[in-house]
Amino acid sequence: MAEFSWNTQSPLGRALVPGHHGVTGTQVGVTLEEVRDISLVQVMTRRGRAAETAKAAKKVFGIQPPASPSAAVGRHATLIWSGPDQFIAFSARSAEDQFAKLSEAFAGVASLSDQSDGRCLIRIGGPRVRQALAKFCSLDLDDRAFPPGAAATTSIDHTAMNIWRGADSPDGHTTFNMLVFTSFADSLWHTILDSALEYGVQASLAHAA
Amino acid sequence: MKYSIFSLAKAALSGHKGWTRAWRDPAPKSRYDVVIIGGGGHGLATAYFLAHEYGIRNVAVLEKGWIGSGNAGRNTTIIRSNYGLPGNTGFYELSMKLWERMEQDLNYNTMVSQRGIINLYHSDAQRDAFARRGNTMRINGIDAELLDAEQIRKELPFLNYNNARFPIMGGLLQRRAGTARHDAVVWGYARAASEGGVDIIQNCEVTGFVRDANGRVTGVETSRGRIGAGKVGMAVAGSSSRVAAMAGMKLPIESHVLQAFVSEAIKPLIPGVITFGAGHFYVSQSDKGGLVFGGDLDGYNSYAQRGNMPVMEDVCEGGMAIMPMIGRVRMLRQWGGIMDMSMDGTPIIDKTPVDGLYLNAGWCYGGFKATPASGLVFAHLLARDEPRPEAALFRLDRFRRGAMIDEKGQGAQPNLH
Amino acid sequence: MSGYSQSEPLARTAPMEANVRASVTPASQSHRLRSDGMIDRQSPLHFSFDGKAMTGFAGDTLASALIANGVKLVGRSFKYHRPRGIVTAGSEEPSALVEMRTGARREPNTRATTQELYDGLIANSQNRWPSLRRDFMSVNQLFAPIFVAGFYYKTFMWPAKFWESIYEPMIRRAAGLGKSAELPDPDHYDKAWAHCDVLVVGGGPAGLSAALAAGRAGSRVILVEEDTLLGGRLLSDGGEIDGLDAREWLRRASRELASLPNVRVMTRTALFGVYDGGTYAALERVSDNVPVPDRHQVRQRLWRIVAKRSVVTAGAIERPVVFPGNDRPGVMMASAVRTYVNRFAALPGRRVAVFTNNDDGWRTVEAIHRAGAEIAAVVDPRGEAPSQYGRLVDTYDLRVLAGVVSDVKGGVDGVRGIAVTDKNGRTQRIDTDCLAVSGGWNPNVGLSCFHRGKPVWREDIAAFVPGEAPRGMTMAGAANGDFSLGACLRDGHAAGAKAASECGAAGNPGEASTSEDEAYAIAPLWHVKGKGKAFVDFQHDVTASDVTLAQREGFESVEHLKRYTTLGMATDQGKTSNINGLAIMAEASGRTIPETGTTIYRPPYAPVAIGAFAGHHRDENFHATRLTPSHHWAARQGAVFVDTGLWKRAQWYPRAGEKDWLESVTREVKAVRNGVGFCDVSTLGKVDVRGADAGVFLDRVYINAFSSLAVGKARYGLMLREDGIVMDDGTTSRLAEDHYFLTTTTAKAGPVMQHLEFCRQVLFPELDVQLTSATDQWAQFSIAGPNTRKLLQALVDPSEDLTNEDFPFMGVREVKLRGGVTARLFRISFSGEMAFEISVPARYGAAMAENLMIAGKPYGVTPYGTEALGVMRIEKGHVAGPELNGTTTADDLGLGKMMSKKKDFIGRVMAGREALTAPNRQVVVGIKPLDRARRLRSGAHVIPKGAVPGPQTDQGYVTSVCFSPMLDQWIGLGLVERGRERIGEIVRIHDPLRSEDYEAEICSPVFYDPEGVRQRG
Amino acid sequence: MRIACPFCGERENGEFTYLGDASPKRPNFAVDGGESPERAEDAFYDYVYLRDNLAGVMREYWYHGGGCRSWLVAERNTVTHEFISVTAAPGAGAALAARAGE
Repeated sequence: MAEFSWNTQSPLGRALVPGHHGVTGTQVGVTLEEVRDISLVQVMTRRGRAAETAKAAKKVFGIQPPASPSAAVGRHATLIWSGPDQFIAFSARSAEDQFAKLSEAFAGVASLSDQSDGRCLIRIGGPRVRQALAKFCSLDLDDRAFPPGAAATTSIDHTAMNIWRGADSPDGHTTFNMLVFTSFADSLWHTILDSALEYGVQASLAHAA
Repeated sequence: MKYSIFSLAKAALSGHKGWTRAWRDPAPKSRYDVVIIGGGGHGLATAYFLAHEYGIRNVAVLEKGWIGSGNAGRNTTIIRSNYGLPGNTGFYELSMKLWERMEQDLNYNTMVSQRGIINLYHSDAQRDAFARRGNTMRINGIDAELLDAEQIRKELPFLNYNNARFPIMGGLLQRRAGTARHDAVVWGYARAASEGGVDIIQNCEVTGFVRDANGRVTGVETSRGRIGAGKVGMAVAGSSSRVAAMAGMKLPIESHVLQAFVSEAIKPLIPGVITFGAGHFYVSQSDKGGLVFGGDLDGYNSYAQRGNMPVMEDVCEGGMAIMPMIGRVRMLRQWGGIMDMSMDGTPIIDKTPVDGLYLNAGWCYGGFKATPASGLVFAHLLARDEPRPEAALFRLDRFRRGAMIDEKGQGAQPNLH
Repeated sequence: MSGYSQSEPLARTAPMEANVRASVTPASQSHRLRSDGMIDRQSPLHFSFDGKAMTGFAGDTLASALIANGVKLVGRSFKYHRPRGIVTAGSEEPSALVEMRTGARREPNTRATTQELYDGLIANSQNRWPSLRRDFMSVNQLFAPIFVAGFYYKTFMWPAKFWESIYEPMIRRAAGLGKSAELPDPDHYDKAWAHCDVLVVGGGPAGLSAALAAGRAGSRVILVEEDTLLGGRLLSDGGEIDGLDAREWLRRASRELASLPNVRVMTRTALFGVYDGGTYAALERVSDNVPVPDRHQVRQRLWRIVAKRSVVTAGAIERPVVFPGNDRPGVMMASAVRTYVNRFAALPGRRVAVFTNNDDGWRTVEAIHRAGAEIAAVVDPRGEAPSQYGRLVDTYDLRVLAGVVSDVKGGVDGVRGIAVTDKNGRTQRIDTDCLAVSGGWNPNVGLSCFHRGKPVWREDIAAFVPGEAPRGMTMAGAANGDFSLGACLRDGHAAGAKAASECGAAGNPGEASTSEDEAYAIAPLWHVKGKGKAFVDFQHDVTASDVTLAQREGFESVEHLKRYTTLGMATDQGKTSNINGLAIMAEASGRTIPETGTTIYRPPYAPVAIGAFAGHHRDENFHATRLTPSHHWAARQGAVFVDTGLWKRAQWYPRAGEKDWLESVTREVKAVRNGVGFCDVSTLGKVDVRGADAGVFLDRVYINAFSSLAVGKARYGLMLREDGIVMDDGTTSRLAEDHYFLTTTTAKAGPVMQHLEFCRQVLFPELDVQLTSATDQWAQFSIAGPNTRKLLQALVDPSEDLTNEDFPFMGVREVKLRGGVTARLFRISFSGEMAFEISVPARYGAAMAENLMIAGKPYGVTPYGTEALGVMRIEKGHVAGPELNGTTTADDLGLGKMMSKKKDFIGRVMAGREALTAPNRQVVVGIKPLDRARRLRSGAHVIPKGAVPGPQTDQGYVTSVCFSPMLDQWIGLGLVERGRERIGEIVRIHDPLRSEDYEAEICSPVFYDPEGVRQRG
Repeated sequence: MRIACPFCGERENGEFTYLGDASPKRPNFAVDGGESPERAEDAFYDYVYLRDNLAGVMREYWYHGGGCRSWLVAERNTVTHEFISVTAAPGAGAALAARAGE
């Protein structure tokens, strides 16, 4: 009987070439990183069950789900606002079936949908990150308008994207996390990379932890 | 005064002092047999045909601003008859035939230029849809040719065949299609109608309808006083709903803004009209040298005659996708026209439920190319109280009956037509 | 090259500083002053104009360099091909248009006055043949008496067929200006967003004051300036501010702005559009000052700037006076003369005459004298020098003439002299090589009018000033009609401070800078009548008599005037001509100027490259691309891909030796029908429908029932639009009581999702249902063919039972796969074969394809593409895109029976309308050519046998075709009038486009296995 | 054009899709208890096809598909393009809502 291996593949398997891109020399204005092995669960509150959903979230994650466009770090997961009465629970993929676990916790009060493979997480940072983002993101990402923890659902190349601002990098640079649709990821990676080439780009791979 | 090279030469001797008004500027009379609301191409053409084709000369055309100030002077001047559905096919071909004799009919050079239109296709499904349409045209006696990629390359060598996102697979060509000078069409009809006895009254806005005891329309209230009328015809595309509302009517029409663009003048670059099949971009080149181009509606109801950036960008992206050599050509002007978007993308030429009031509306983007035929069939309806065969399907009640004429198959969603 | 001798004039110029610098002034720069100017004499630049090598300096524009090189003739006019020179020093330039660069970078109609000089610049004059000096087309001037406004409307009508063949080609060749490149633009463009509280437009004294005030107050400020330097008129006219020399004040202001972190200054950036909601558009010239942009750098960048408030300090434009010969090379705006002299140290003439009707023109006198050139005369209809300039008359022993310039003598080498006529008609001739003209100033009202605000006439300055500006915009300084330096500084500061506080900035805006409020008086003068052509619109050759002719012919409305004469329609959009034109029209029609009114101001304020609007989205980046989970795997198999929407799908998998696509597709179909094959169908739209009312919800959006569907079962569903026409179809499965998994066609995934959300949020908000797109989450494959079960059994865990009993047709459930992955298995069939669809999380997509190959190896498993998929669906008579064309009803498709009578659903009522239920509608049937060798083609029409093709006999058309390997002939589906009643009838297939005409039989759309035994097998 | 999504804040109009007039209310398919299809067709004809097409302030549906996927009801002036208000459709989010328009 034939043996079957189930190697996983990233939608950026081809597009992402780790290393330096763009302007010659070592200048790095923008860092680009794909974060793999992620778990994403879309949680949508059922009609009239906002209170119960919040309660269930508190129980599982130790925090209230974000009521406004923001991302909150809870127990084992970051909860990212993704629309009215809905959020995405983002965590590192682990052995246990997070989706089953959460389905249980929210049974009857919220509708869940596993999006772990439906989205691709790209992290962008560096001293010139805002100039690069300004080319494909119409949001005002200024400190006052988009502080750490701010989140938004918006568009990139006419397709939906979830973006939230993470903690600044150790070297003090702003970082943004972008969730884009898996089937678009390869194409969008090039759009993002092209917009940053003039500043010098360091591309790399990371695994969610 | 007849226009010709001889009259020009003669006038030149007297320093062109001899020229008189192209159309008379009379004060409104108290009553006309027919009052046309709207001094655009359609209204003026209607008056022209009433006078010259149906012998009804006691006619007034009321224009709230200057004639041609609406869509007649805001379109991209394309004329074609490459439609695929019964109703449209015959009507637009009638129009094409009238374009072909317009200069001689009007003794005015409207620069009808039959340099052809090519609708590019980029997929088998699109090719099949064009094949169906092209065959419909041929069956109706209209010229049409289906070209493959190689033939397109011969006709339009400058298009992007190397790294296009949606490669060009071929196109549907109508050689008799082309462009005409939009303002000249307005002026030509105005001049000929005026010579036929029609009063063209500018700066005269209709503010209401005069109705008799039976509700019949017997005249209009205007900014220049009350004007009596045997019959009143509306040709106010862009404002149809507003005028109809004065008569208590609700129409299956929404007003949407369509932007158009023209580049700086450059030496001849594009032979005819080209439309991109995988994006929103169509283009032709005016005799002055400007690339005249456009794309899709902005998508929201509007009476503002101006649009916004997403559509400008979308249109230019389409342009760069198929002809990247225009990258350094500059956009000179951008403007917007208010489209009378009907619920199936097809016009309405019909009597209304209001006695004495006749409707010519819902032209979507088809208005300019339809100008002569629209005038002729509307004049016929006003003169005879029955539709000419070519317009028999453009009825107002077709939506209620389910007899829509929906070329794009988008249903009751005007901004998708 | 101008005829001036070199030594004589230069000797006149008293060197103000060490001549070491002068020594680097290359000889060709005969008209370069020895000192001063804001140019870097240490950096000489080489360039060529019409093939002639010249030099200039960093800081020059092409225009200033040409002037420094003594060049007067730079172009030919549009209609008469008259010689033209440089008129202005800014973006309003009507005449000095050149063709920049060469080859793929050739760029027509570039204004020499705004083009920065760079080393290696190549420019050529345009619209002339064979040469600029000897332009054959200038014979047009002989026909000038006939080529009046609108002459072409009156002729070229006979004979009719000559228009396309002779007249029009002639006109088209003559028209146009420069030549576009004929190769793809090799440069890149991009677009970016910027956000601020206060946007300041224009970096002159008013703009700088506004930016300083708003910046100090603490608001987020963006200042855009189209020029390479901040300063505006300060760069040309200097002056004293806060007791400092203007240039020193400018240095300090710039330094302060740079020090404010909340202020962003963008030079080389021209604001050209004002859109709704405080969105402004600007173009940044990133690399137009170098021969080729750096690698990874763009040529230009389009900015969309979102601002809460804007302060427009775009200045004013000096207007010409219309008089005979006013278009001769060497007739220049007075302010431009000052700019070239003071800013660029370039001397437009040695003996300059000034013609002004207002005080400002008099500034030119001093500039010319400081440059060591001579003032031939000052012509001012007002007769004497304004008091504040009285001193000049004696200091320079000026010749002041009360009168007007009534003629200009000169040719391709420019002005030689002018005729001055006084009010008594006495005329005298003055020798001069440059005439500096000032007809007054027109505030730059354009931006304030883009939302249809009407400008307002101000008698005291004889100009239009902004009326109602777009929301959030205020105008200040010269743009608002306040011309004095003092007023600009004051108004700018006030406007900036106000805008900042309106945006909630509480900081201290500081004090406004101060300067003198020099007087500005004007005696309006529009048109000097006389012999010879007097130009209103230089570029379009519109003369004063064209305007009066238009009036005579009834084109009195300004819009008619514009359209009939083309006044103001040239590349300068009439910046220097519109007001003069309507002033002349006003006079001719006996109306006042405000009565005559202005034409509509339209964006862009200055022309913008089409490439900039496209940015990154061109060529293959026109639209984003979607890839299926098995894309790279399929590519490795050598698949040919097809675009379906944004997706790339495997169309077929050619094998070595196959001569064409048909052979490959036929092989794939046979392999499926006789064995087993698989196809990636991940592109189908997938929607998680969850919630207590999920079933009821689906009952309302589908014409058939879903609340009754058992858990673990799938059902084919059809959706209508509210107008009763079919919108989309697909299979939807019930995975749990409160969970349905809905699929849509690839094409309609987006629109259907939007429609479902509309139903959920707007039409049926009372239902508890939640929707999530799961399209990208799942890799889904269709596995079809008699050996499908065998293949699957090798793949699934031994504990899984796939027999008919345990997994019947239309059954759905999760299964474990060998190797520990869980999949969803759907027993549905599009091909009509025994088939399953299997889906796994997208990350396993490639692995799934590989494993299907392994598991199916013993059965000769064959991957197949969308073509084979299409063949099999046609053989089975399944409708798809070509039949769901937005005009067909459920009944047209043969699916009328699915319509539930028990419930409401979207489209139910409208579907019942008479014309949609008429017996003579075109319905789906099968079509088989009688000649089995005949290829059937989509788009061919159906005509009754023996009938003559025509509107009356056109009864339908072929929608989908394929070569059926099973029937061994071409077959198709079609929409045919009364089709179902005509099964067996022989009809005529009419395809004039492809010159084909043959007979075919109308048959059942189900060509293959009509009983559906195989899929249940 | 900028649209203030009540959930996301102000966004550029490229993120939104327009549907049209929000005033017409979907009739019940059995307006008359199913007695006469004619009357139901009249009611739906009005709902699907007839528009006031106001020149001035109108209520209209916008879909924030490029954002939070909420359907919105905006009051906008069709002559000036100015938005007067933007609110969420009754069924956006998880709010318990009565049928639209009731």
